[in-house]
Amino acid sequence: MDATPPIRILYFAWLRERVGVSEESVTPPVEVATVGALIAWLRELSPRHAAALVAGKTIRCAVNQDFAAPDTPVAGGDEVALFPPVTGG
Amino acid sequence: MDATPPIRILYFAWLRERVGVSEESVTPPVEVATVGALIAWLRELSPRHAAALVAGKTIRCAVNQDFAAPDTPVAGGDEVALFPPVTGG
Amino acid sequence: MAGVRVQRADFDIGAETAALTAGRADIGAIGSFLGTVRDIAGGRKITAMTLEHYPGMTERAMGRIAAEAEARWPLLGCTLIHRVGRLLPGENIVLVLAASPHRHAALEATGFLIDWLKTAAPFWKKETFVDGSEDWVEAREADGAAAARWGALPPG
Amino acid sequence: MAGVRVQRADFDIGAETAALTAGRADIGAIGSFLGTVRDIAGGRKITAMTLEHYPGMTERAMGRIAAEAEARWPLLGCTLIHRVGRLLPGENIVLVLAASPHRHAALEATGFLIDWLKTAAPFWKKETFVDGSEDWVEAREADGAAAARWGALPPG
Repeated sequence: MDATPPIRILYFAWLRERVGVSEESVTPPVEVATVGALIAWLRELSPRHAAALVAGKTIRCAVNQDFAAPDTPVAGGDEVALFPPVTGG
Repeated sequence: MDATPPIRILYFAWLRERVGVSEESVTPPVEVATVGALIAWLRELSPRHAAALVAGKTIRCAVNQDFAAPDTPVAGGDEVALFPPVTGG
Repeated sequence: MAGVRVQRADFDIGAETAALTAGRADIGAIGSFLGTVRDIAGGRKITAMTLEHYPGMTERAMGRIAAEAEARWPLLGCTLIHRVGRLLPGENIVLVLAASPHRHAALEATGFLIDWLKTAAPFWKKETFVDGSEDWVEAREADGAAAARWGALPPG
Repeated sequence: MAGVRVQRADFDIGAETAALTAGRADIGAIGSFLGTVRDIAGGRKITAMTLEHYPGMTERAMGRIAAEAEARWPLLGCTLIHRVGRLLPGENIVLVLAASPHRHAALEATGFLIDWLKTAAPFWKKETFVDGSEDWVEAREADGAAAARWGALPPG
């Protein structure tokens, strides 16, 4: 059986600060197939992840550099970014 | 009897070109007491005035440097400017 | 607070922006409009544009337009510069700058200032065509309608 | 046609305007918006603003926003520059330029570009206060509403 490539996770702004890393590679079980499921799975990884991905705070997501929704599919090899609502300009 | 001071008339753009002068001082009879009456009186001054102040062409007016209407009063000592609709910017 | 100028000389948007914002950290947003001479008018190639104005009244009208913008929006300053004389295609004609803490105020005031500058300040444009003939530009209905969107200016 | 840049270095509105219009006599109208760091945020004095972004996605998002503006208005070019890193009060943050033959196209595109840049490009601002404390800026409801005025961006 071939190895599934990991998912690359990027964190920005206060999410990055709370998780404590700007980037990590994870290999969740295959049932974790959407953005929403991935966030729920990441929340269990460590207390820092739980604190960063706390329910009630608005978190935005991009999959492969496009804005994504909770039901957007994710799979091994994807680049998934998690961040607060943007505040540029 | 004191002399009434003249009205100073300024012409701009194609009105200036048609009249042939940019500025003149006139002393119409006292009955010429509005912008509309003044334009009608100026039209009779010369063929050049008649050609410039031809009916049907939109002419704008300012009295003492404020935009004016046909019924705006004019009197000796006033500065009256006649010009086409403005096209700046 | 408003800087209003009529001049033959060219201007520089960078220098004017720097002058408007120099030493200030309360602004946040500067909207601007820069008008330049197009080489085509009504489908015909032009070689020059000559701008005439009514000295004295022009500065008063521009000052009134600027004061009205400052009354309508929370501006921290604005700049209106309009050139006169003979200009070549590509040259600058007019510059409007509006500074505010808020971006929509800055951008709306910029639109207001240029719309009214086109319809309430005594400037006239004459175009010179490639064959040497000249024509005064006719006022456009659309410009009056654009200014009217903002409601009337108060009597001056 | 659009020039899109994310950079630490400052920019100059005069130089960017000159670059956008160089050698052209078909433009007529350049709208612009310049955003600068205000020294007050939510009533508190700030000493710095730090901008973070998502390299790669940011440039893509800015390119899409510019392309959408060029699809909606008859633009002859536009420029979007956004700074990142630590900025001081009064410093430039963002510049939008939109060039068109027509002034309303230039000004509306300018408004569209800055409204969408605020809501659809991955930048985040952190403010540093005089006591040394720091806070991430919260997204404003009003910014989402301002962008929504223009209708949705097509999916990217």
